[in-house]
Amino acid sequence: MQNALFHWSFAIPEIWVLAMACVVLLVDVFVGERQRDVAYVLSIFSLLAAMALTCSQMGQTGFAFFGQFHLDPFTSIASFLVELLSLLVLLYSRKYLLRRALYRGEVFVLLLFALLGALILISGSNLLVLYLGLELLALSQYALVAFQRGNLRATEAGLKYFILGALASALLLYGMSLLYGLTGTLDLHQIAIGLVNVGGANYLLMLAVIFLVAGIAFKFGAAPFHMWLPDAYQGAPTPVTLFMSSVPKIAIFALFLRILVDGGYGSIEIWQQLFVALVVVSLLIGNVVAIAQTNLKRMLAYSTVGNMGFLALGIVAGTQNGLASAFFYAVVYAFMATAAFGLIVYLSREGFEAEEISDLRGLVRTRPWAAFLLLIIMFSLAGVPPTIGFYAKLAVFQALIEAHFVWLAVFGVLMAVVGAFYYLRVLKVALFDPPAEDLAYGADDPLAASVLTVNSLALLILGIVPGALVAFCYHALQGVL
Amino acid sequence: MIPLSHWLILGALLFSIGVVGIFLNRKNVIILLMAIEILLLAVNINFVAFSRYLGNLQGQIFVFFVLTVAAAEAAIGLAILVVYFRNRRSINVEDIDDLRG
Amino acid sequence: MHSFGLLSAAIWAPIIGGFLVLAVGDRAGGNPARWLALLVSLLTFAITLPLFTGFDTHTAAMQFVERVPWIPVFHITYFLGIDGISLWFILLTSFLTVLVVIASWRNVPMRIAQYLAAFLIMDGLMIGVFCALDAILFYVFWEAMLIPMFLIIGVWGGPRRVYATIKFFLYTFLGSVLMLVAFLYLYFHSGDSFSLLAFQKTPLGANAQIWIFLAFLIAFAVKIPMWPVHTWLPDAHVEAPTGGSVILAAIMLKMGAYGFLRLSLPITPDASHQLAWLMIVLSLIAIVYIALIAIVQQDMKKLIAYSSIAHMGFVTLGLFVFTQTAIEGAIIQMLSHGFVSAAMFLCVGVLYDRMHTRDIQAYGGVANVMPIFASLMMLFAMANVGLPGTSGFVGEFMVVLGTYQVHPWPAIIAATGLITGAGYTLWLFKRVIFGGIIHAEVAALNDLNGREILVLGSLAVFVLLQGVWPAPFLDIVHQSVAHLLQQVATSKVPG
Amino acid sequence: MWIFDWLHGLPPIWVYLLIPLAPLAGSLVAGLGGWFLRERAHWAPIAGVAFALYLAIFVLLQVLHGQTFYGDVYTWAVFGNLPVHIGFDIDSLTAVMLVVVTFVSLCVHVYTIGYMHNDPGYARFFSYIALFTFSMLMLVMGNNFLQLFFGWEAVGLVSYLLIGFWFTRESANQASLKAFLVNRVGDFGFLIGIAAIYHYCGSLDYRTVFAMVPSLVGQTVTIIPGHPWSVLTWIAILLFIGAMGKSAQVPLHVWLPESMEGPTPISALIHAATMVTAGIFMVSRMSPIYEQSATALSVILIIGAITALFMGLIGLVQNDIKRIIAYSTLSQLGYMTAALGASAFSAAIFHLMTHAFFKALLFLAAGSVIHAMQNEQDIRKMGGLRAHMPITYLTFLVGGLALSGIPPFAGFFSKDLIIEAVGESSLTGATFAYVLLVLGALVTALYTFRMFFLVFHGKKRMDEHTQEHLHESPWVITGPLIALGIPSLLAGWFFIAPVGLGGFLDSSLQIRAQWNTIGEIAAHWQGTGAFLVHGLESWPFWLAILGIALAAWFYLLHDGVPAALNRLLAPFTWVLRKKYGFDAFNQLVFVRGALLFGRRFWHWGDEAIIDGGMVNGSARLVARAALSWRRLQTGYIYHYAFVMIIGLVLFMTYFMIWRG
Repeated sequence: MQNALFHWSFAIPEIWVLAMACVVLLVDVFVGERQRDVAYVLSIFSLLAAMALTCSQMGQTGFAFFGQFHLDPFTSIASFLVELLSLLVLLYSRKYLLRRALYRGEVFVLLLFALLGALILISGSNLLVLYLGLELLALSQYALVAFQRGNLRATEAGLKYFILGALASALLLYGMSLLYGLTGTLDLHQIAIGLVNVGGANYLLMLAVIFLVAGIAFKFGAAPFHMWLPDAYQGAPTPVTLFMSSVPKIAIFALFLRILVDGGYGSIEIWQQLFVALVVVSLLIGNVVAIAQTNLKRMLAYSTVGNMGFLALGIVAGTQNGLASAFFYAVVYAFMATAAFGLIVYLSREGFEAEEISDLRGLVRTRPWAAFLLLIIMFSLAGVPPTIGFYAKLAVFQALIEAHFVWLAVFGVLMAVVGAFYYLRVLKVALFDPPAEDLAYGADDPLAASVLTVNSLALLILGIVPGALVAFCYHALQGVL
Repeated sequence: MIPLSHWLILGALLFSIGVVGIFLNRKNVIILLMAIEILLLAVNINFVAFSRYLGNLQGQIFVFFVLTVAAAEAAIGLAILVVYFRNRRSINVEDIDDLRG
Repeated sequence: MHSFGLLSAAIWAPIIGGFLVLAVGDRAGGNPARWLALLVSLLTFAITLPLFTGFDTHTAAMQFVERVPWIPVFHITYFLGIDGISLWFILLTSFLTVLVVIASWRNVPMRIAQYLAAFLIMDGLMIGVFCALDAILFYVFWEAMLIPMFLIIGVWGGPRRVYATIKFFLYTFLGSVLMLVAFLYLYFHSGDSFSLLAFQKTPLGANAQIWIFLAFLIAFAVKIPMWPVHTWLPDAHVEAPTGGSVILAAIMLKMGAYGFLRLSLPITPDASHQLAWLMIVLSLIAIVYIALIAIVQQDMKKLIAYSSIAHMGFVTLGLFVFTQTAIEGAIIQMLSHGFVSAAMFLCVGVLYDRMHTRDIQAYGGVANVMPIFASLMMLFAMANVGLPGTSGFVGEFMVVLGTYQVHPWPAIIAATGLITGAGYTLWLFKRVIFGGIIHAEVAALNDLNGREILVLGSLAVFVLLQGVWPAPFLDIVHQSVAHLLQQVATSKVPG
Repeated sequence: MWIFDWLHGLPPIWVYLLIPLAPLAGSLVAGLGGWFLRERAHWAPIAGVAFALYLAIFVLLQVLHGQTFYGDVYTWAVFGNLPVHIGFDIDSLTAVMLVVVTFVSLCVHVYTIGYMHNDPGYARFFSYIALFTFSMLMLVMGNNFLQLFFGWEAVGLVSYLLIGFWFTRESANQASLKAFLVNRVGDFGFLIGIAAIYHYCGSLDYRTVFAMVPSLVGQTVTIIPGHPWSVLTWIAILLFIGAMGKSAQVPLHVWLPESMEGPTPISALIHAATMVTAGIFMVSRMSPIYEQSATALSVILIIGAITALFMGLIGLVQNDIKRIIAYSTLSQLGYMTAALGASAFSAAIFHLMTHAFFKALLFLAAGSVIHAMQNEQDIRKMGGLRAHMPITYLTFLVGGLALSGIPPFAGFFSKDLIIEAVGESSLTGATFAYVLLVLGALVTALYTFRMFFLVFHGKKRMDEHTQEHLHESPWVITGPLIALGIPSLLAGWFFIAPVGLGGFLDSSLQIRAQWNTIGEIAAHWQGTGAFLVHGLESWPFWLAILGIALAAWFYLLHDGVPAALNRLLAPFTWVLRKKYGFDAFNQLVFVRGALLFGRRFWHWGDEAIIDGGMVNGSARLVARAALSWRRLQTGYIYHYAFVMIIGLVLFMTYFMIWRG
């Protein structure tokens, strides 16, 4: 590899985020309890700037840090999206955090670090770098989940997430070690070359891929490696759930893309079959068990499991289109999840999390606009046109059929129907049931409300004119194979 | 010289012990943290062994990072455990079932 | 390929109008919303009229075509166009929406603006279904339509509305997702195009055709609905508010049959022939079995709902005997059923508004106090029975004639619908309209007001017009049906 | 003639169009303007019908001069490539029907003014009967099967509306529903018949179809595998099923007696004179088809004969004046049908015509009686009305004699001609039919005069109140009686030669030489007088005389005899009172059967199997899966980890096996 240069300019957004995380940490130490807004605004500013920096890199390609760092269209686009999603998280959660005395600098710092982890995952081109990015993301998330220290559920969720997450990291790491052993390198592009000699039928390679896939599946939340996910989602403070359901999905897709496509495409025969199994189980567990839920966050968690099944359908296809569709799905899902959890954040107030499905009773009477947005979000999650959720499903099914997995596509669409049921149930409660007198939603929060409005309407408007977003996401995966 | 496969088997055994430790232990969360350490160490053995046999230092570098991360992980794990204990007054694994279903 | 935009206007005007109505909201007692909705629906109807006047009956080609790229990555285009088969349904849709807006003027208990907006949006979406020539665009409209209907039944429906609307949604959703799979499969065999016209030209192996046909069948059979996937309809109708029932019966049911015409027959002609027996059997079951069920209903709406299923049995029968008379008969039957079922549901709505019950036994002797209503309803009942001189006759007559040409027995069995249809309709009529007044509430009923007369009267005009002189209705469809038959007759199995 | 002069200037098609449209216009005016016109609502319909009669006579005269017409008015629709028109076929058959229909209709219209006076539905009634006239005219004037079917069903509709005219009466509603449904059964066959014609001839136009008939001879159709039938027989029988419904032939006759629930003018117009004869008209019109099928003719002959005798027998045990006449109508329709079977189409039409006059007369006279009796219809509660209602009495007598076939009244000629023709017929079953028809003559006279004597002679059996109010009806009622009495008396005498024996109708009919029964009779024809004399020598006449004599003996001279006979023949009369069990059978099998199957299909098929099993069942299955799978999520970390490891191990196992 000829890039003996550092090319550190390729990593400017990452460096910026790291620097700003430190700055926010420092500033937060020095400003008083009253001026928390400083840290908040600073965080927002750093995210905006990071987005601008990422934008400025669009179109450039190349390697940096001796091939450990990779800049290509995917990197820029995915980085931009995770920065945008992080920004949304911040915008949604200000009031929420304020009301629960969580409006503290550490939260922003942790968030920025998690974002940094995600960015590194997206850009990394070396097993070690990817591992570090993954751990940075994961460790920040463990802390965020358990951040509400006095809350039993939040700490329990943190504990579970931590232990199982560590287990998953270990599985992934074990797979990496085998991959290293097989190819003698940590560099993904050299691994790809090395695998040509190894051949697809190697025992160790199989073992390596199984462990890698298990680790990735855990991070995605695909069944049967999903067990942590409902508990963590439900227990975590809603803004954290909001973060967990959006940013990491794109980052983990990047992890998958780097390890198993950039590096391990030679083993596609192996991981394709593994993903078929993951898809089937995820779709079944996610969509079916969600029906039995009464807690909205938990239901959305199972819905995540189901949606990861749909996402994995694109991966199963394994083609250029398949991977692009999976990425598109991840992006769309991230924005849908942001809107869904954002709505919960918006409706909650101190001492009332608005997280039971029954808490939405008669929403259309008390908060008609929120109910309308909920309608869009739910139909988008269910994959009903003309919302963007439909095109995401369309894309993966299209790729799947192109790859001749018709039976899997049929199974997938049937599961989509099962899934539609629990989204409809939420709508039924919100739109058809009479409101309960004892419900009072949070006082009006113009910031969250406007963000929610933009976020949700985007789901609809992008559904009517999806061409650009589709092209954007497909462009990212151009030439990945 | 000890053949590579022995090292790998050792790593695999250690890894299995770690895994088994996680799901057989029903008493104390601290033991879980230890199991996680064992898992990471098992992986480290793999890396080091490969590194040695491949004549390639990258694996050993990786091990350093893993050790560092493991330390950070342990720190965060213990921190979470402490706040959990404050809330629940117990670190019995069988008591951690408030979230389920 | 001119891009005049008339079809786009017809689709988007009501949708945008619907959002405007939503924005206006219920202020000033809902009156601004009502007038705006009426204006929008009239405007839409006015937009669709030039489609009729400018229609060229001498060609089977698509007219008023619009085609622009929409999602270039997926090769999905915004591709609209109509032929003789779709034209009438577009007009029917825009016309009935006007009527629904007028009919809903005073009898919606709450949130009138949202109610009307839902209908306007649905209006645009339904028109979209009938003129979409891109499979995905078709699917988008097809599915999107469910959302307003889901809300209409769920929010403004009767006591079991939640069960009914979720059942409706899931049933139809289940049906249509498989259609999507078939579309995607076809996409890869038609040279990466979602154009329905390209699908129609794509050669397909015999097995593939069977599978695609079955996928389409599930989608359309649910929508029509055909036995045995019909059970959502009675529930949906019973619980839906009047306007919802009208649109459901008059237009949504037609979409299934339209799907057969536009998709199943031309895309999978060999499978259509091969499985025609199945379709005929299912149609006949609908005609016989469902009619018997209709007889014993105690709920007026349920009875009419079952009667709709039986009438749609004639449509599917007509489609799958592959004679021009039968297919044209099926189309005419659909159109007629659009008028008649709308009118019947509006009639029930008239009674329901006054008495708040649909139980047949709560009525009796309505003719004594509502003579105008009784006369109009008699006309519609007779059209429902298929009396010559009303629209209901033409389609059934043509279907029976066309069916007999190829399969005498099915024609004979279908013709029993003549008897059973008269049985349930007139028995209903006898119990509700005729007889002495038993219930005091009935004695206090007021006859139709001007608004109701306007709505029912305009439907009556069409019912009679189509019965007395169906020629203009048929002239529009001849070329398209002939073209369709030609497509169906040509095998697409390669080699 | 001068009063027609201006019509010669009009294009013929206009004249033909105006015939049905005039009553339609009258109907619309009365129907739509009824709320405003009220007691004046009758003018428009009467004017319309009168105008139609006037035009009908004009058309008849034209036809007599050889000016027929066959052409289209407008294209109703194009089926594929086949245009279907609305058009007219004006020939002698049509012309006769036009005059009969409009004449009877006009009489009934006028009569209605008096009869329905003070009824709240006055305008509605006029609207209906004018609409009926329109429909009937469309039926007889059509030149294609579509229009025939239109008229066919439209008269059925109006019949339904009029039977149920007094819609507050449960029995009327029941009867109207029954009438419509039974007619629909006939129409079902009719529709299939039309479909078969469309299939084999590729057209619905009379002339085209008739021209195709010779090429269909010898073709077969296999409806039931292994039994090829002649196409023409198949078509002919299907069409006849329609005629059986409309013209109330066994077993589709059950609706006609109950149709008497309608107002009397309707019974006269629709259920005696015109609508019920549509079947007879239709078969005559289709003579080119029927003549090609001996099987069909035999079926028609036998069914007609059975109806003629056995329905007459029921008339013997009825006590409702209108029902007796209704059963007599059934019986007379049987005669006409039998005539059709014997290929004596002209005799059938001739009887149709005379029957229209005298049966309308009888009904209207009965209506007059009922009116006078304050709506009492039971003849056991009447008696001795002769003194109070002389005009009604006389006209009723004329009608009764005509019905019984006593020369020189109209019925004699037509009925005798039919019996003779059947006697001449060589078809299978002709002898059997002949015997039934001859016996029928006795029965006819017996029930007619039983009714006549019980109503007009003997003791007054009504209550005081009614007795006080007995009076002759006003002129609007008696006028039509007289107007109908004249043709009942004279029509036979004048028309047997031209109408009955062919001549005039020949151009409309096609009869095959081998069973040209009327031709045989015409060959021996020596004039009306000779026919009269011949009639006096034949069985039917003497049986009719015997019938009248028996009736006089039973009901005038020896009151005790009927009761004694009743006891003696108890099983026989029980069967008659039960009307051979048709109603019970229909009720049990068809009505109960349909309801039973409907409920079973609904509750078991739809609710239990489809909804309960498939739809909600799968939903329940999913829900159950959701609840049980949910329990896997125990909340314990070790279980979670265990599941992950299980997944991992399964992956590994799978690959072990997969690799070998």
